[in-house]
Amino acid sequence: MVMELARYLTVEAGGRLMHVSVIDRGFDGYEVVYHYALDHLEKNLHLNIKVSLPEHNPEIESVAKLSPEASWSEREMMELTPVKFINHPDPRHLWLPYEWPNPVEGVDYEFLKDRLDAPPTQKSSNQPSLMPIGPYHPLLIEGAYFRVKLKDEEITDVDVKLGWNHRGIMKLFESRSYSRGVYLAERICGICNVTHTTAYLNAVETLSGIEVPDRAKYIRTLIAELERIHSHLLWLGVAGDLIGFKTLFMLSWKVREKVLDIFEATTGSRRTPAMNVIGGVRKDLAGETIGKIERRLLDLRGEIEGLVKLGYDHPLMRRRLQDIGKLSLSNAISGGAVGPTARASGWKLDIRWSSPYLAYADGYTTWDLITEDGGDVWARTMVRLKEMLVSIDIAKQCLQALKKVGGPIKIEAVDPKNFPYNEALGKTEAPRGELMYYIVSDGTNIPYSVRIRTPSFRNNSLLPKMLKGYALADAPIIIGSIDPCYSCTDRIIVIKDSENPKGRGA
Amino acid sequence: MNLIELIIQATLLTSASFIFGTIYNYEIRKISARLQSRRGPWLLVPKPLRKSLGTTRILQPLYDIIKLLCKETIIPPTARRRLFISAPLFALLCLVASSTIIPIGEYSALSSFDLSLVALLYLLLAVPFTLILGGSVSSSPWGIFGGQREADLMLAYETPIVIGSFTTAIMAGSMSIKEIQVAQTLSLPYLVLNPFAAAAVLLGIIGKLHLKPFDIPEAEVEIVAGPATEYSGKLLGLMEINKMLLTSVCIGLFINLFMAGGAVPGVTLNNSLTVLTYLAEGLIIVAVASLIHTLNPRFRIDQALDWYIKTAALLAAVGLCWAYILRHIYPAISG
Amino acid sequence: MLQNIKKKARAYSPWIFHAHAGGCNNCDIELAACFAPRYDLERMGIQLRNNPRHADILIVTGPVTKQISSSLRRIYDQVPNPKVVVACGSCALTGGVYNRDDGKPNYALAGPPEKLIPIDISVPGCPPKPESIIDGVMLALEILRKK
Amino acid sequence: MKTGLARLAKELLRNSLRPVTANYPAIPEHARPHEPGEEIRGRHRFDVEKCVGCGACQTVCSSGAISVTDSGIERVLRIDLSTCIFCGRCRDICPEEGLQLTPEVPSAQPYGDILKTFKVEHSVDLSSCVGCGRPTYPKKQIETVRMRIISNLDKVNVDSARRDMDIYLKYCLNCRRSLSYIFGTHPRKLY
Repeated sequence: MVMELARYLTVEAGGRLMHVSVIDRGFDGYEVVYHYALDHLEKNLHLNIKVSLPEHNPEIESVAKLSPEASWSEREMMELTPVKFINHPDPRHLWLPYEWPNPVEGVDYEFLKDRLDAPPTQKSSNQPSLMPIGPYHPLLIEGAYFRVKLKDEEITDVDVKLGWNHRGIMKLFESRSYSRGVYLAERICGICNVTHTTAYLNAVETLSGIEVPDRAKYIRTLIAELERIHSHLLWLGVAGDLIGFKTLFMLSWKVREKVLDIFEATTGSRRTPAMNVIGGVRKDLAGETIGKIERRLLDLRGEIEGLVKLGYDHPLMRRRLQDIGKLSLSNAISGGAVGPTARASGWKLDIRWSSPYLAYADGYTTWDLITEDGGDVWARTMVRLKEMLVSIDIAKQCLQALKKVGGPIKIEAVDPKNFPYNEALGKTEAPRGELMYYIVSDGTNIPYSVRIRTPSFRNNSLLPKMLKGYALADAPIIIGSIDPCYSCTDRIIVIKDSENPKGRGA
Repeated sequence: MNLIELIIQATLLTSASFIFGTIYNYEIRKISARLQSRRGPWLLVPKPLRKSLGTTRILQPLYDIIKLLCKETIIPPTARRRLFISAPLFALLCLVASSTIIPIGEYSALSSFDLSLVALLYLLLAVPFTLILGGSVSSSPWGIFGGQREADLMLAYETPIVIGSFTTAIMAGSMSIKEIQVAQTLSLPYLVLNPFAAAAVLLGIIGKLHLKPFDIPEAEVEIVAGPATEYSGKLLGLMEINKMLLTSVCIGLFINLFMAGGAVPGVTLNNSLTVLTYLAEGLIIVAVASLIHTLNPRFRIDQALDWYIKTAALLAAVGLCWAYILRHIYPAISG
Repeated sequence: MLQNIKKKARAYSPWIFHAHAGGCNNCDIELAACFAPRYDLERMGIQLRNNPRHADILIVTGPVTKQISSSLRRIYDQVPNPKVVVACGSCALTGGVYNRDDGKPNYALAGPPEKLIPIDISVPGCPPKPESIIDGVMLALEILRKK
Repeated sequence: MKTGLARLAKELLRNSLRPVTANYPAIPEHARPHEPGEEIRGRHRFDVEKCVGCGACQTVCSSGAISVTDSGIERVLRIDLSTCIFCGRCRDICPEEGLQLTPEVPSAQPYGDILKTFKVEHSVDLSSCVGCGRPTYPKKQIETVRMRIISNLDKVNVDSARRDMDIYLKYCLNCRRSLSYIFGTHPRKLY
């Protein structure tokens, strides 16, 4: 039955399957929730299909053949909860460490065989046919593992193993009250922590029916846009480093320091603003700080236009980035790409536009959507560069509005008391793409379960498709072009040990 | 020039070219840092830190080398031990020999022999070989890849250097570096007479010194450190010494062949001031090279190959024809 | 005389290797900011190398997750002596925000780095400001000089 | 195509004239932004008069860095800066503004002396119970609670509240239970 519904939703209605999450209901078994986004039909329209399964050996038909983007979500759920997705195309282990105490039976751990500390073996001629880009590699700031199969320096197949950053964050969420959870949501990813708190608070505030005052909406949007500029500048520097362009790293990080100065002057800390609290914002922006920010935004715009011009006409950069790591529009839609990676393939997908939140709605700010149609690393670079200029416009409009709009910046509720609804979906447009929080509440002030689907989780599943057929020398910049953030990807769900089916896990 | 005097002059030349190498490397780091609007290794350490951090950092490459020589060396068990150790040593021998051939200003130990240019180019070819050998023997996939890339790149950057050097030999009419140097002082320096060959050799030298856009074998992002991945401690110190010597020898080759070995019009060849003008000219060339180093990202190996063939090799060929035209139409110049 | 040249050389050219052990990459970008133009560490001859074989100072960030603990241990063994280990960020000191409130160990973490490798210097802050990281590296220079 | 390189070269040469590197270890203030925000979240500082030692910051701390231990006649509030994530929540929640975050950045320390330098401590003396002598609540906290109750109550039952508080606030929990038996005010009079 689920298959027909899924086929109807994706094929006829053209919806997007965002995530498959499993809620463990203890005695009455498991709930498999399919999150569909239909926000292209009407703004903010989402659909959750719930399927409840019995407690002992729960099984369900896998949707991955129909919509391949669900394969990673289902793999994650299959690996971490006893739910089995029947004839899933690739049911291998993805997140858990190798020597996890009780590996889920019936799955062949191909990775367990060639363990990392085995000496590198070259089977055929001295040309290494199997190249491990291992957990520690200069290309990745964080841990990830790509097993690249090569045929004389051309990539034929890539296999991804993640989970090196898995800190069991969702288990921690389930032991913290909502107001304390904000500071945990902020530490899932160091680069995009404002969007994480915004998404978490979108979900919590819809859950508890709190309406954020207008002034707080503008301040939150301002901080979110400043963070998008900082994140794109950081990516530009790292991408420059990946193609050996040390100067671009230095130039873009010199400009980034200006954005961090704005953060430090207004919110008190360079990289963790901690501005968002439940019901609004922690600190108000006084009159002259708004003037200060406006002056700084002016020369920031000049610097970023310089970087955009540099990106455009540097001959070698264009030659190194053009037509590699191609992702066609059909692959992007079927693979479920999100954020700049999708927009670079010509797909008009932006959460700020399709389901607006905070001050992105029509009444508050007006801005336009940037898309390119090249689909290669060069197009992604251009999308991110132009998006920075759009972000500066939005930040300017927020500052103008802040001068006019008065009113409180926070509703006094430290911890929400009553919960009119028992589940909520909070979504934002993180610098890397669509970020989704799904919070289920059981009436107490501690969430029953929190499911997070981050943009890098989805973009990483597209990497094997992008890397095939290109030279190993291009692998770093192709992997870098989706702006992978493995801290986001490995936030992962709680484990429910099979010995005590009753409790909600260790 | 009897034997003892020759030996003294040779050791003086080697140590001088090593010191020049460290100065050139410091200059590359300092200029590329300054161009990226950061300060780079201090010329003069600020006063409060002078006690703990020393007074100046001009000899920063020297500190790196001494530190590496005092560190523990780890040789991977799966690597072939003897070849792994002998590769940098062999490179050091070749470089010391080639540094004695390069004349600095008026001191020229072995460069006055007849075929010294051929000997020099032959010795300089040995350095990439040891890198390839060291990389592929070190049993790490990155080393093997680094070795292969060094092999591909070597073919690319050796051709312009060799053709450009022989162009100057044709214009000067002799194969010994000393005669080429003297011939230039009589007529104009060959940088002015035959700029094509000069450009070709300079581009070849940038590839040989692994400056961007040609630092493909040491692309730290793709293949951790290329051939030098498994080297550490004393062997890595040896490789750094080789890098210093290689820098000063290559820059010295360019000065002697194209800028009359530091003989500026005011200063004739046979007084000791030429060492200072030699250093000044070297600093200018290194400044140009580090500007190119800062401006460019890294080529992919196939892009680098076809770039070299399209521009550098073409320039060298044009320089060669231009040398023939000069030799037959204006024989007076060749003297 | 030779001894103090060796000590000076060690303190004047420390090479840093950064080992990410599972945190939220905020400390990593602050460490990378130390090499950006504003807090340029190359003034003191410090280079960020990405090969443990070439490194003197090992900077560890993040609470060590179970999966990366074996790799962190191998990275520590690959750095040749004399070496200094700097734990950077409150996650690397005591696990910071990822500790459970009821004192039970977090199932995904193999404890802060001090359980796996000996730590010489600790840099507090979440993320520590580049000034704190530079102070940490300065202290590391002193320890390198004595080792 | 060459214009890109030429423009970049010109810009880089202009950069080289004014490096933006802060001369940090030599001149410490050089690294701060020109006008630092007044509320940079750095090392904590207890305001000795205002802090009553109520322990609200401990319940709210999002990384469990604050520990409140009652030892004998004094209650010690200890903040462990190596666990603290500097989120500023304890300062926002404190009812008496007794805890401030100074802009001073806690700098690196050798591992050995992690105990002494990464600790911010403040001790408040506890009042001992009149009945059995065991320590009860901090003196200052009892004072502020009394003042706050008196100021907020309406006029009618202010003096009866003051009479009760004079008695009950001086006793610890067990003594209060036994007193309520004597006075017969214990709610569950069944047994």
